[in-house]
Amino acid sequence: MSSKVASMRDAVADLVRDGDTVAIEGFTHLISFAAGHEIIRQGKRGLTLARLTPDVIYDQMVAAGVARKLIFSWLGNPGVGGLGAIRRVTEGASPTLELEEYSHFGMVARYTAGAANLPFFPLRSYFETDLPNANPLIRTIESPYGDGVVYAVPPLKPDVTIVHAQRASAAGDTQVWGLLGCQKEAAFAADRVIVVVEELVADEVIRADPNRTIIPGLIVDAVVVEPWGAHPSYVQGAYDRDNRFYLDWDPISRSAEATERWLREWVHDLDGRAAYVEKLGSERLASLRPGPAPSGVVDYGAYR
Amino acid sequence: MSSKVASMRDAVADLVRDGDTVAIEGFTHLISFAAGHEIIRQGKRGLTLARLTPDVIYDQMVAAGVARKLIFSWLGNPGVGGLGAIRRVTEGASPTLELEEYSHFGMVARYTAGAANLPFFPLRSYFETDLPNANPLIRTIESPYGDGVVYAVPPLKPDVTIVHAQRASAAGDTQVWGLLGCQKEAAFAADRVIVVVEELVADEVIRADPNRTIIPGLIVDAVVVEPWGAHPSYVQGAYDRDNRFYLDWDPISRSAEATERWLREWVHDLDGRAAYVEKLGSERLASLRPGPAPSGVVDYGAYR
Amino acid sequence: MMIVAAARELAGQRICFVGVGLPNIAVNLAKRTVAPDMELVYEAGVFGARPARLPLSIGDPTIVTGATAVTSMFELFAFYLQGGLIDVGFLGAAQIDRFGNINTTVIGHYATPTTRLPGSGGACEIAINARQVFVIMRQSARSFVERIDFRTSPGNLGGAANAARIREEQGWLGRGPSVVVTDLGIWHFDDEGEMRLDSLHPGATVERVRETIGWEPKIATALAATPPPTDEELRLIRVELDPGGSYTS
Amino acid sequence: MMIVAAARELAGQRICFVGVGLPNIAVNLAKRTVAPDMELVYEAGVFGARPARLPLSIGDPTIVTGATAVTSMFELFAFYLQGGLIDVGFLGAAQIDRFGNINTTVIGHYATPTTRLPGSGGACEIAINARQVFVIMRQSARSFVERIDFRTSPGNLGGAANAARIREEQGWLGRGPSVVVTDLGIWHFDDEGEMRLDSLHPGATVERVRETIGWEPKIATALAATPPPTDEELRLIRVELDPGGSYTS
Repeated sequence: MSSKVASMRDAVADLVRDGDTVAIEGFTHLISFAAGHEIIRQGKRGLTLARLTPDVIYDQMVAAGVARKLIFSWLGNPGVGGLGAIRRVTEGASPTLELEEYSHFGMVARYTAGAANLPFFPLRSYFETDLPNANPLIRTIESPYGDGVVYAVPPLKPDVTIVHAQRASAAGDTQVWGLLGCQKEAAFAADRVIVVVEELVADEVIRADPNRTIIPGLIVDAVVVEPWGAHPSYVQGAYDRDNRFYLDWDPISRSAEATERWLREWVHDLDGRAAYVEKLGSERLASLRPGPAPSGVVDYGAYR
Repeated sequence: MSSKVASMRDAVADLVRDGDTVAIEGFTHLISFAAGHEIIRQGKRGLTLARLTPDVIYDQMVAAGVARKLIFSWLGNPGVGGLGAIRRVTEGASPTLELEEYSHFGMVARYTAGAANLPFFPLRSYFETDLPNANPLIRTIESPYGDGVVYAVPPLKPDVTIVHAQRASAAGDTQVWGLLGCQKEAAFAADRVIVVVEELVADEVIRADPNRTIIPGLIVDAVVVEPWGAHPSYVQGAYDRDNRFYLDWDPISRSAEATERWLREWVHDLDGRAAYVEKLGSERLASLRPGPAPSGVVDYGAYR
Repeated sequence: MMIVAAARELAGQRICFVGVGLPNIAVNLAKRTVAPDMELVYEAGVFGARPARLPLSIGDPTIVTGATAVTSMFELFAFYLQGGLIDVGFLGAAQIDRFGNINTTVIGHYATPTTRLPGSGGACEIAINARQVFVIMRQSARSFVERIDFRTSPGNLGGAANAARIREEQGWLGRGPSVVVTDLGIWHFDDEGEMRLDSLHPGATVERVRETIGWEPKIATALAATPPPTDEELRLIRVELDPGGSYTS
Repeated sequence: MMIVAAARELAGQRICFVGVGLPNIAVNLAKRTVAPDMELVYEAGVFGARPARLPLSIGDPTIVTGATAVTSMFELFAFYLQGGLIDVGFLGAAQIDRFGNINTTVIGHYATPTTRLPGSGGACEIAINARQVFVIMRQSARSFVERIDFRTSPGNLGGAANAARIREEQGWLGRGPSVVVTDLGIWHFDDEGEMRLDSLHPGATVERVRETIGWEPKIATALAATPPPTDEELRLIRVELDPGGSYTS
């Protein structure tokens, strides 16, 4: 079993290509800001960015000009308001960012169909709404049992899915606890997978608790070790959401100039996540550490 | 939050009714033999028994005359051979047990559709096989994206699903580790749910590790505490599969008389699981205990 | 007052799908007052949350630690919501019409909007699958409109008879919107499926209600006065639920 | 010999879907000899199993303890198998025809069978979705038949051209059966999609092969002799994998 451990720079350079459909998933939890920043730093172009909730990280990526299109279900700075950079290119008479829009379950269903190699996924959403008018890929399908019609969404198979996680082995076997979002589905649906982790652990740690593994190394192309890589989002058990950052982003993103300055200061002028963490400062980081809440131990039993 | 703890006798008397569709799920792991025996003991009639693998427990239930029909995907004594009682009523010129047959994924997909309130579930199985001829409920469905046809199976919504688990709280919040089979889907699909556990634990034990919960008390009607209730199948970390039992069942089930004698001795003449466990004897039980293999602890973090 | 009124409407409810912001405070207040047995479900994948602080976002880590169950979003939407286990879902709205149809997608034309709003998120799924829907929003002539610009979440469609027939035909589990709580009063839906002002909050007037609505509203003949917040309700909000006053100042 | 030959055919394979019994021993033998990097996937929901003993059934607890990942069966069948991650799937058979189509459902008529067999289990899914399929079974005139009584798992259908067209049209990921290992020899599939005897095990004869088959078999012009089990292969089976001789005696 060969190691898949790589630097963020190499992982993004090798695995994210101009024009790709990229999904950085994680529902409020475990959002790989570190990977998003590296994509900006490397000046990738023409990306289609998929994500249920294009929040601050996609606002930054859109501002930096890496994206040509969003595939999403909820567009905003959660708990705060709008996303200034995205609003600037989606409002008014001639929007320049293409939007392909679903609901949360629609997006989850799209990844699930992609992961399961299904040509569509059925769901009960969208009836009597304008969403199918706005997005012709949302279609009806008749039940073969004569009991009516439901809606369908097509599979979504990202070229690259990037997820942040608490821990993985060098082989890429990845474990997560807390909110699971749809990372598993998005990873299985993808052609290439980058896993970014707080901690690299021995294979034995993974194998001691196989029920916690959500992504097997089998589908992982690179493991990047990047502590604090999800900041300002959070990692269950490791650090809290940095709410101040989300609040601060609101006025920054309302101004194209302020956004540009922020990107220069916090992305382009830094050579990677370690420099970002250092710049944040130990005091701010310390304030985000939670107290302990241990899970307890279960016994799998040794059967010889 | 009121306690749902009940005796097996009361749970089966209250929740399993003649003519019901009953799913005792658990793929090789966590099979509730205790509930099956209580259903036999109470002389339920006309049941449709659903289960991916109608193994020894359904052979016993069919022999006892509780069933009129099986819904399944693989019929056998796993690793050993056939099921004598079921073969006697399904072979020859005039079978008396109705069969409705799928594949494993077809059964899982049926429970999933039932749990998700979908009118069908699409899958790529069954092409160019005789299964759709044998079962007209397996139907084709055309993709609304013009990329061909897949098969569909209808939802399966059992009247009662019964699962065995390592532990639950009195409210019915249930945790499992090791093989998960399709218990979650079968439970969410059901009208009523009985959970049988090795151990009743405090709510705090469940809440210390919420990612391990596979069935919420919300959908549970009764919690039955029945240590060794899955014997001769196994409970990960608690006891091993009693392979001798599976081997012994082969010659018993080949003979209607031997089967009848076995049912009398091990089911009808005992008043419940405690008596069965006592009759098995402490030596046999001790031989099934595994050594320890602890999972390790993860930290959820206290966020105040 | 909006929060207190919304919380009171939750009396006796069992399973509540919680949104962020105002619904979140209302639900947590209800759990501490009129609905102690209510279980909180967060769309992020949490059942039986027991937040130790007011969650900052819909996916705050405090909703996970000490919860009963954490599930994938697939399971949450498929089994809990579409499967019919949710008694009450909360929706906010940028625009609402007299039948409770909701827009959270765009102001203006879809392709060239004046204002791009967040979109559905889980809203259209809540509107279709939750047994009943509570709406919580401030009133204004821009938000209570004769015709919404985009229907993100279906309410009573073109009226109660129409809505009931369609919900029945298409096998929806939800019965649609049952209450709209605003900063001015409490609206329920009448037999024609139209919003009717049933209670006026302290300090609000019928005139103010008419000024902040884009159609001629129905007003209950026996219009009630919403009882003012109790000391205990205020204490819970100010001390326990929103000490910073982020949502309630 | 059947086990040893099957194990050798696994050389270089990555992801193997393991069935119980003979395939299980063959796969475990291959992992210890020709395919050390092979990952074992069990349909019960285990990826990267590292069994400390020979599993007694397909869902033995020893395949869970120390495994890389445990998943629900939904995920295993949907994402791993139907999603196209399985390189090799194993099938057994009660009946097989010259094109590798397989029956594990009934002998006789479906509604009134002479013998009721287990049915598909995951077999039809493996046949359709695994990149290639290995069959392992004993030969007999009752099992190698001109016409199977029920097609549980599709092989090369009516021949290679037919099969390739249908697999292409319907977007199957699998390329169908690639090898049949029996107690007498090793069969691969020729350009017409028909079984061809390529290697004869020690002690077996072409006459015996013809006696145990219901059609006139194709036999390679350069028929090979299967090398006998090495001492190491025999040691692994007898000492480590099946010390009780349950499957190999």
